[in-house]
Amino acid sequence: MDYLGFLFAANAFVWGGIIYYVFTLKQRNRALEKDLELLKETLSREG
Amino acid sequence: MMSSDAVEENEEESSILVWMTGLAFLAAIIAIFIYVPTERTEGVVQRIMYFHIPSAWLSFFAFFVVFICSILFLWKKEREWDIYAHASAEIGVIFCSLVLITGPIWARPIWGAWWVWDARLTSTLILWIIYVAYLMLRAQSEAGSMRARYAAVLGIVGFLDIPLIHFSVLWWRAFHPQPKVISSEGIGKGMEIGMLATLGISLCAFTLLYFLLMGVRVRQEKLKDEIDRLKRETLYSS
Amino acid sequence: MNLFISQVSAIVWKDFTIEFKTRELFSAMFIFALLVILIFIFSVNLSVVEASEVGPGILWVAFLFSGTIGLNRSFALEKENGCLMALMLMPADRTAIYFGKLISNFVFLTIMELFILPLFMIFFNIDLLEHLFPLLIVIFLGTLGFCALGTLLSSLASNLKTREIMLPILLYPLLVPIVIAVVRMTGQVLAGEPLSEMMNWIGLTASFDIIYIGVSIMTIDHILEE
Amino acid sequence: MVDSQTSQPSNPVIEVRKLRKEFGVLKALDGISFNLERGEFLSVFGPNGAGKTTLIKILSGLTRPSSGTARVAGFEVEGGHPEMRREIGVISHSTALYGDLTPLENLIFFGKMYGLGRLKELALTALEDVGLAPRRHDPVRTFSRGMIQRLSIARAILHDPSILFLDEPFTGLDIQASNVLKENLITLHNKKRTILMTTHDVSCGLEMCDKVALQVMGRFAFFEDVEGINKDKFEEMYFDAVRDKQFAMGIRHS
Repeated sequence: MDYLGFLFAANAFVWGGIIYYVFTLKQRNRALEKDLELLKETLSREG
Repeated sequence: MMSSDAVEENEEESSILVWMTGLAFLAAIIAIFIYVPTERTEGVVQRIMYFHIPSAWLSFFAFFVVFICSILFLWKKEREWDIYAHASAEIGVIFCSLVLITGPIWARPIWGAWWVWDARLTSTLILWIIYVAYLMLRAQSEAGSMRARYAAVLGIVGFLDIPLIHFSVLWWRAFHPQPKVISSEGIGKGMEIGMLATLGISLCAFTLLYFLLMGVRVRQEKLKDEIDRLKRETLYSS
Repeated sequence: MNLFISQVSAIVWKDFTIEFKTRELFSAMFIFALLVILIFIFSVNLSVVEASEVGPGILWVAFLFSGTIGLNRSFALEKENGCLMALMLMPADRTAIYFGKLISNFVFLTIMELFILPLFMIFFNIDLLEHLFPLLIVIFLGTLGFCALGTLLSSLASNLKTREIMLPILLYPLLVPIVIAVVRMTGQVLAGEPLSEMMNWIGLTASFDIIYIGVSIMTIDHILEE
Repeated sequence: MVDSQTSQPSNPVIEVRKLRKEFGVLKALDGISFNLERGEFLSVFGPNGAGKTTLIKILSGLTRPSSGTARVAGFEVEGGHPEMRREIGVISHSTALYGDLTPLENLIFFGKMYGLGRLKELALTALEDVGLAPRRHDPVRTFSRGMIQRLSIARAILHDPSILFLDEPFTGLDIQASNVLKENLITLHNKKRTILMTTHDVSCGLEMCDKVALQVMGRFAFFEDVEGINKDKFEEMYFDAVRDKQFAMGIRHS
């Protein structure tokens, strides 16, 4: 029972890793959507 | 290109997938931390295995997908397969990293050392390097058919190396057997039914997560393509 | 078929003619291999460690490192003035280009290895002559595997901006099976074991050679495409 | 080498139908169609990035088209049939010569790759033709740019191709070298070789050719016989195309 620290560390890495990856995906998605909005705006202004 | 209907349908599908993945992970967490009994010899640390093994399975599966998509790409030359291979390699490397991190954390209390040059560990490490190199190759070259072709060749070459690496590392170590080492097969043998069920749930949850992440990643790449296309068309054709 | 062979030999002839004129590659590879061996000797205390235990590993590390120099040079030469494109315009199967480069890489590396072996014998006080024949078979199999995969990957890396960095990064992890196998076999051969004792390693190395020559034949078309 | 004209299965020699080359978002060619009869000389003008090089790469079998077909000398270019490659010679701005070898060795090597016989004589005559015979034993890297380009022409026509592709051959040449190239081209044209050349140089390109094309954004904006083309008007049109392109690039990068 004295190895709880290891269990905790492993969990932290797994969840931290997955959440971080999902977070970066979200970030990238947001940047792309922003880009798209901007593009559409320019398009409608020109067209 | 995707029509708006297809996008909506995709979103509906993916929201179902999100819920399923979430529920599966909830079930897995309950099973791992509450339901499953603590293993007698290894103690509480053994619970790491319920993440470790699914992550390993997931990364191998992801690399296999890279292999298949690489072959399909070279055959059909469709950008679609290139996107799948790229997304799968990225996810595979993420989970392979998790395997390499959780492994030593488990090994330290059980084997008494962070790292042992055991066959399985060694081959996982080499695998990780191969696919990191794959992603580096992609990052090094500019978007286009060259990048896709080179990556596909590496995806094929890398996967074919796995059995060779496996045997070479296995025989390499067989000459200096380490009495302390318990291969992960050894753990599986004496498993109770409850442990097996927990592992099963966890495997399901991770597999669902893979498909969820793939979906997101692939859609992202396609969106990027779409934006680039729009940029080109609007800015060049005036 | 006749044309195929004459094309392969034309490429080999061309590589050798250039090498005889410049002598750039061979001397660089040889000196580099020698340096690698020296540095390892300085980093390992030979009075504590048995020379025959570390020797095979050091020998192969030297071979692989200097072989990488050769590989890098091999396709850089073709890229220099756009020669590779001219080769691709020839009425030649792309595999002829691959085999031509494979053979010249292989022969360069083998000659370099044969020059290193006597020095290795002297530095490490290991008697190679006793086991020369099995040793040559091991060297042949290992060098062939290294060149089979190395030629494929150097043709690929030659189009990248950072080809000198990327080639080893792509190549070395994939070479792990062959490195382990040849080092093990060399050690066993030098300890006097017959080749029949290590059939599993020979099988592994041979399958590596066959798999990667096969994969190269199938994929070289996709790499040598503009 | 057999006379390549007799083995010609059909006219036209170059037949391009709706040729496209794209990958993901990159669109190099956007539906090009044209025919070229035997012995015709086509000059393709166009700003940088119009896809001229891609066109030549596809026609010479170096790159696969995404869709559409192209037949060169009666062979489908996709897959790069060896017999087709025998019929074509390519001259681009890269010299494709080994600097450490002598001109003679270079020509012999490339001749061997084509499976030519009586190589030494052939190579010597070729060197005579471009006036490099006296220096046949010096390494190529000691040559001047003009000499290298002349040697590169000799290499490209060593196997007596019936079709020639030239990708901006005049870039970086001095007057003397470009005169030699021009003379060579005129001779080849008189010998009824089919020639496709991309260039920036309007006067030089219009002077020699039979047909003119203007390629913009992966399309042929213009494809006509050279007769009846007013040089000044064409020049104006060409510069407009270049300016539009630069304008678009400016927006993209700002």
